[in-house]
Amino acid sequence: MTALVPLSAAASPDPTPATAAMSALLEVRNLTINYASPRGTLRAASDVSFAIRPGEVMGLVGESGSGKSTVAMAILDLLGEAGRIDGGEILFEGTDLRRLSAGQRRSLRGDRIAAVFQDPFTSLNPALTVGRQIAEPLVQHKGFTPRQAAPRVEELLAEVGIREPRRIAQSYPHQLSGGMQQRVLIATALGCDPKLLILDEPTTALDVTVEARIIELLAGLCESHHLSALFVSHNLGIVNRICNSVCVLYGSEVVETGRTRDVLARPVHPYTKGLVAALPRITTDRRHRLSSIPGTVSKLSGPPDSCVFAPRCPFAEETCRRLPQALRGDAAGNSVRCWKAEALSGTPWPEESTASRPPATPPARTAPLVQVDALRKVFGERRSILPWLRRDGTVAVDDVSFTIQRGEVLGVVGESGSGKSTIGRSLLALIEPTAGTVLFDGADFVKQAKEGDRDLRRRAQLVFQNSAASLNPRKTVGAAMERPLVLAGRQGEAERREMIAALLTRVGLPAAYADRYPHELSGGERQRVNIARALATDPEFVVCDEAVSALDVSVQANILNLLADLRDELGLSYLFITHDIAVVSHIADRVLVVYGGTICEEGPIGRVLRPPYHPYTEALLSAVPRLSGAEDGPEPERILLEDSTAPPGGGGCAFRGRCPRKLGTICDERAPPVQTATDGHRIACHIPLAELAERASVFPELAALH
Amino acid sequence: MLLYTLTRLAYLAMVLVVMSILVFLVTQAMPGDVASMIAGQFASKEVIDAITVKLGLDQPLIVQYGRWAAGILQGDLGRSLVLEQPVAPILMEALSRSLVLAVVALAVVTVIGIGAGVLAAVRRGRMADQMVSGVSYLGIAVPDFFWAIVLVLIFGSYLKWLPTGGYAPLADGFVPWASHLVLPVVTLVLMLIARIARLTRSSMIDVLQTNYVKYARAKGLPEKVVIVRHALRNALLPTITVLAIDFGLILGGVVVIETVFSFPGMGRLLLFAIQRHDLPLIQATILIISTAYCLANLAADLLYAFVNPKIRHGMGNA
Amino acid sequence: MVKRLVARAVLSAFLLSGTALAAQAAGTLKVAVDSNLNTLDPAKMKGGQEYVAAYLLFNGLTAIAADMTLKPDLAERWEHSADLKTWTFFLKKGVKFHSGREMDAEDVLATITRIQDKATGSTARVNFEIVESMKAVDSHTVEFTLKSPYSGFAELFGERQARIVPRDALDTLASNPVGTGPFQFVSFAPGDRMVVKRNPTYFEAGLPKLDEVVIRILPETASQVAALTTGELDLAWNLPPEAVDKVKATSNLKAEAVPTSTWDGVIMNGTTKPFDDVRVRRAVATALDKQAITQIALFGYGTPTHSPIPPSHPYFNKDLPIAKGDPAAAKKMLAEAGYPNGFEVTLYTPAGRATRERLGLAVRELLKPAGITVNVQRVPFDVFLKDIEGKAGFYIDGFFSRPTIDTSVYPWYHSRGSWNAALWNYSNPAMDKLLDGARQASSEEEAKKLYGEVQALAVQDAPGVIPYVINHVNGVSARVQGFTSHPMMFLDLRNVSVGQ
Amino acid sequence: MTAASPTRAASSRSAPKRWPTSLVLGIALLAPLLVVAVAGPWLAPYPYDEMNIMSRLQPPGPDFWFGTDEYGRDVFSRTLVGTTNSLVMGVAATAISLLVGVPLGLVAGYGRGRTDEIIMRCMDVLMSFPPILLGILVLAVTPPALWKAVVAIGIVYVPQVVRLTRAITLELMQEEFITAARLRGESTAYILFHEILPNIWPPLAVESSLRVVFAILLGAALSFIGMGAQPPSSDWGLMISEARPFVEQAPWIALCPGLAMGITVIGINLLGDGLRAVLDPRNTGGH
Repeated sequence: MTALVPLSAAASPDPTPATAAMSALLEVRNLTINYASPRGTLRAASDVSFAIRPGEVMGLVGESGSGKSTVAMAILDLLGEAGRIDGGEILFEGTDLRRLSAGQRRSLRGDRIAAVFQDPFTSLNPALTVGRQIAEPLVQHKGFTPRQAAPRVEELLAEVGIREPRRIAQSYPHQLSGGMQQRVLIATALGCDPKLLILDEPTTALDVTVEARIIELLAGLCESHHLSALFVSHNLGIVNRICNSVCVLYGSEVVETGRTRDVLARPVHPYTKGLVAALPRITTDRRHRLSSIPGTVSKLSGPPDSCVFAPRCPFAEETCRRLPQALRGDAAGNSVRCWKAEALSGTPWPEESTASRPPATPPARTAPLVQVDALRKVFGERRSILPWLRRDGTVAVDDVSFTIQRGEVLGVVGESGSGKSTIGRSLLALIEPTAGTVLFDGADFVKQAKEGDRDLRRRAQLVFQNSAASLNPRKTVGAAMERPLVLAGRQGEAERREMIAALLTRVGLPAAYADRYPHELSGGERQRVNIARALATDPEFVVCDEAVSALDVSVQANILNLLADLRDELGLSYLFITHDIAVVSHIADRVLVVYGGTICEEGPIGRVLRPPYHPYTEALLSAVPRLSGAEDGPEPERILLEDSTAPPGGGGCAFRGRCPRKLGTICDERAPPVQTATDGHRIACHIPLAELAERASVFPELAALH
Repeated sequence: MLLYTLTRLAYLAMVLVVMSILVFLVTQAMPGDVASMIAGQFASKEVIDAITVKLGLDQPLIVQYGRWAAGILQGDLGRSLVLEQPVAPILMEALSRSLVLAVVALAVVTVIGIGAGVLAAVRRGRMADQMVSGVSYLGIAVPDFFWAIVLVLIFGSYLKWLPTGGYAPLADGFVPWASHLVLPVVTLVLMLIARIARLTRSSMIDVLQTNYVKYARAKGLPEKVVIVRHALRNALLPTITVLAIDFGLILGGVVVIETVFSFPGMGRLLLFAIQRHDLPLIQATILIISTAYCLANLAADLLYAFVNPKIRHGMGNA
Repeated sequence: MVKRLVARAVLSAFLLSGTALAAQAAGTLKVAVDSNLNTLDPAKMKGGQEYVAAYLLFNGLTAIAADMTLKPDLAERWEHSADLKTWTFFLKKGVKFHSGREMDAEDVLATITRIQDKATGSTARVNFEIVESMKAVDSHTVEFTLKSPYSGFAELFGERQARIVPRDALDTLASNPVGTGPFQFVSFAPGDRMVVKRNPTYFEAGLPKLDEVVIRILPETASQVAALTTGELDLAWNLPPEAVDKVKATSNLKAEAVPTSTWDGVIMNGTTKPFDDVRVRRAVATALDKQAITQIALFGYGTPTHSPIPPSHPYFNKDLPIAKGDPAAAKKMLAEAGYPNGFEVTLYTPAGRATRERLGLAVRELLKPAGITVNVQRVPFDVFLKDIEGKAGFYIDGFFSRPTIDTSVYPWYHSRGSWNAALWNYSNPAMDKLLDGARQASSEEEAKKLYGEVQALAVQDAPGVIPYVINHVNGVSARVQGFTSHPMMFLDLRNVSVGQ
Repeated sequence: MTAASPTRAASSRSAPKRWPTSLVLGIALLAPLLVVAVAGPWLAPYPYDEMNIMSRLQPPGPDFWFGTDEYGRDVFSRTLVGTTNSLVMGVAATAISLLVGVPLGLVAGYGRGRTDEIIMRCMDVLMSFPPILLGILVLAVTPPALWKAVVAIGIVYVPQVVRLTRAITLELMQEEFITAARLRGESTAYILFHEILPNIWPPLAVESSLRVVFAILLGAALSFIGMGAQPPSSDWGLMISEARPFVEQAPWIALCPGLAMGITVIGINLLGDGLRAVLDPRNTGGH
């Protein structure tokens, strides 16, 4: 790494960057955006600069509140009324968009600069057919009549991999799956042959197997159309997969930018280091403590007067807290906003102490704590005197059996609609199973809970995904935590207060938080409160239902560490429900892979990650975006599934509709047999084990570990 | 959509049956009785008894109800005791006049109310918005009958531009017909428009903040297209519902406005029936009013379903 | 499309002035009445606005003229036996119903039989209870035999309900009335309007002059007056007193007023406490200032009086004082009756009769100084009929003009009078004797003397307070010619025409 | 969760909340009305039912600030005293709707299934009558009186309250904190009254303010057609109704109660809008 020169200082007077700008398709220079809010001006972007060359895909990376979407919206001139650009330039093909009239900017939008938004479902107008919505830019910018646009719309739909373009064009958004909807948005964006795509978290709302397909599609399109793109994302794995260069935002500022390979493999800025380190990886030892970034993003009001990351930076010094930092670039085109960058080069993000962590011990083979047998749940069954209203309902969970030992963490992995949450809630008798039994410590949980057995309730708890919704907004943290104690028979108020304080401390929160209301806490803090509340009853078993999914990477690492600590110290058992295979591989002892309400594969995590795979597991694992690259070796071939469709129901394998290795009618007609490999590793598939075992490992790097 | 309609119709039928029983019982419970009302002042007991027997009022309630319900099912709404005429034509005439009032008033309300609401939403927080909310406050602040009186005073008594009461059939010519409608319509519009404008405004504001509107802008569509094609289309859903319900309300008679303007619609017919204690007329009128109201509600839901492709294409069930 | 239509409607309505609105076929008179016509069957009519229809469509055997004298109508002439018990009516020949059939004696018999039938529920039934038997002497002669002598029998045929109807169309009268009257029925839309057109075969030659009459139901006085001013209406029947000043003040309008014998009364039921004590009743009567009441209730459009015999009538007893309101004296009387501190009582008024409601409030106010606390309660008219009249102790009631003095007094004050028991339950043998005597009075002088005593006794016993008789006022456009208000509140349009 | 979204940023407890203008205005309008409602009879220059036949239909002047009516009664005094009537009518009727509607809505939303079905079908029947018709029906059964009008109006608006309560309850039932409560083994009563009810109040308060307005207007309408307050009481609707025949000669008789009603309704509406802004920041407008 060579000497860094301040980039922004040299920007305008020096003609060299200007010529660089000429070659850039989009150049954002010193962009500053503020939001007016009832409590003063908030910074959303300060002094943000980056450039995208033709054909380049740049990732704009950051956690919530970093300002990445604001920048994207500013380029599209869609900031809304509260947001205001207070400085800087947005040059598109050398023209400052801010100097154009609103009308001129509008005529660029959808034509030369097209966009794809995060949530395809809400981005499509529910009242119009998708064909009409795709045609709109064509009619607007290219002078097509709606009739002329029709064949072009079908062409576009075909190009984004939609099989029946004519039928789909006449559909309404709600009739399409999430993946299809996103394809429709992409088709819309491609319509006018844009130069630049603004992709705002285009896959965040999608399941991982669908995400993989969309990313593949986007990568292909950028390649074939020689498109430039600004890819806004919080997911480093995806950015790594698709972006040539990356720009990391933190607290409204660009902290590091450069070629993706460089930045993600050898991060220079402390924040980037922390972010990369905090990412749970399939390959890391599950007993290994995740690195995490302490603290939360500070409030961004007024102009920056110090390094924004300083309060959370383990390398921070007095200087960091006094002076704002400037972005400095090197010869390779990478730049970083940290004056200590050179000094820290090669210094890794500090490891969390693992001293207290006992070695992984296999759970004792005693009577299981939880025993689920032939669980079945049918939703939406309706009886009615009106014959046409009678409905059979949909099977959410079909014949699921498993056990959980004391002190064991059982992961449940699946995509949306797999029935994983239903399993979790049936276990706690929040949902009454249609059939099957749940034994908790030998007792029939559903029956006991119905009869109001509070002790059983006490011993099994739940941590929710939505940290905000799981706390009553009208109750203080203390009040929320007090109820379980009251119910548990803790009469003394002082005693309860003490216990609450202890619990809060236990989950790493100040005891004074007891007096706060949920909305005064950050997401991570609320999740800690949720955990503390679950712990208040001194449970033995906790269901974690996507407990870390809504959190930013750095916070997620914190919570995962906390959960792991609690397991080790209190001997808790978890049912850990998640869609994120990396998270589950980090924390779980055993894993259930569920699809369409049935278990496809079950086994110790180390087994499930290695062949033989159930075809679904294989696809799921291969779809996981990773920070591979130099560190992890070459990326293996991906297995891409069809867009998700509703499980076909009836007899046969639930996965048969999307299975790339479907054998034939046998899969349609007969439920797959459960084949046992080794060590309680079971796979439900018609394909013989031996044949399944022939497949290469999705994670060749794992082979080296064991 | 068909199943949805069928379901709603079945529910409507059930509601109507229960309602008819309720109406029958309630009207039976009214004080005063028909026979003495017919017999008039100072009638002797035998006279009243004679009338009671003649009208079958001495029979058990269940029999009376059965007879009444059976008649209705055969399209016979009964005979008015006071007017001594079949109820149906009287009702139909009043209903047709109320229908005229409803159609004209709602046409005006729809155009102006939605327009004002959209304007206010698009210019949120600015002059136009303030003006719309100011005017709509005025509209809802004082009761309709107060407006009616003020209008009568201004246009009838002082300016003498318009007739202040009654109804002229279209056969009298277009001008008399229309001129008799102006004041009741204006009053109704004043009463209804505030709600429509405010509702349109608030749902428009909600819709303008949706992702699909943002995405429509990202496509570079002109603001007019964004507002009309993308926002208004969806924002109108709740407004349509309210409009349809209002339609049912007017159809069922706006008692107060009809009173002030001597408008011979359903509302005054009902009041007349109640005052004369004309049970068959009361029962039939209430039944028709409520049915009209229920149908308007049903129409609102169906319209909602129809405009909303999510329900139209399958997903909707009751 | 609808929008454009509406826009045009609104526009033209604003552009057009009232006169343009009034452009209508000549010879059409547009009349407003204040309330719906309940029935078009004359036997069943009860309200003034219905009688309006009755006099347009039907005739009686006799008619009460504007000067209160009895005139022949369908009967050419009549005669009675010396004992006043047998009455013979000779019908005009060639009078045709609107259906084209000639009216004859059988129709008269059918009409009266129908009125006598209890199931018909006619309020005129009591009048004809006196009839012992009747028969058709020939096709145009009817003979009635009475149970007792009755000098006023011919006047009964001028009564509102005693309209002669065709015997072959009795069942459809309510919806399609057929009569002999100057106008024939065209259409009726309840709550809205009734339309009648000229009867070309009307028996009075050259009459009526109008081609068409439209009776519109406009309950709002303000609307009526406004419509009169703009020319949309030609005549507003029976204007409420509060609107009279406005009509008078308008240049192209006339207020045609005439005193009537229609009265309102404060009824004190003699079978209820404390009104079973005549001193209490007298105290109430003494406390009420009739002039003030006339002002409050009628805005002065009435005449203070003391009994149902109107001040305009020759039999009116001018010597009786009309109470000026003396609370002190009233208080003293109450003290004598054992109510030194007064008492509290509920006064019921029928809802929807503004004049009577105002009368009630005036009574409440005027009795206050006498120590009587009155709570006014308004009840719907049907409830009033069922639960109040004749049953409650203290209430406001009122009655239309009757064609004869006897029918105006006898039913109320005679202890066996048909309406006595359903009103104030008054019974005084002296009164009975006077009334019976008056029925058989051989001369006008005798009748006048006897009725004078009746009035004095009525005031003295005070079964109720009759504060005033009402003036009947019609608001009439200047274009209307040949119209006079009738003291019986009939609407006689035979000689009316509309100018330009 | 991407860009800083300050509109949704959690408001800190320590940061002083600015009262919305509408709330301030609403309170400013309603406070004097409340005083009048309580102290009306003492503030009024004349007794509300004192007749002065010599000065009937007097125009506004020094003796009678808003003139006199057809009985010579002081319009201003009557309007003042009528305030109590109107406010009590609005508030009491709303209270009845809430007392009946909220528990029903809670039970329907919480119980779901059959209970819900039965309750909602009953509400459907009630809702199949237009409000004023229902009011008229109730009042036609018994002789009209003010308190009956209040009850009638209360009943008329029960379905709306039930629907709203049920909708919010159903929504809340999806919330995870309710799940958390069930998980703790809380009793149904505790969940209804300690977890759900506190979250229902804000939208219900906003709704109630609207209900009060509707109740006042409906009450006035019923009085106007003679089925509510009875003379000589000084209910505003009744006053306007009684003023009709004289409105040309003496418009002030109708004007004063009309104005009073306007102020009341606007005041409560503003209050409602203000409450909405304070309690329910997501909502943007009214209906």
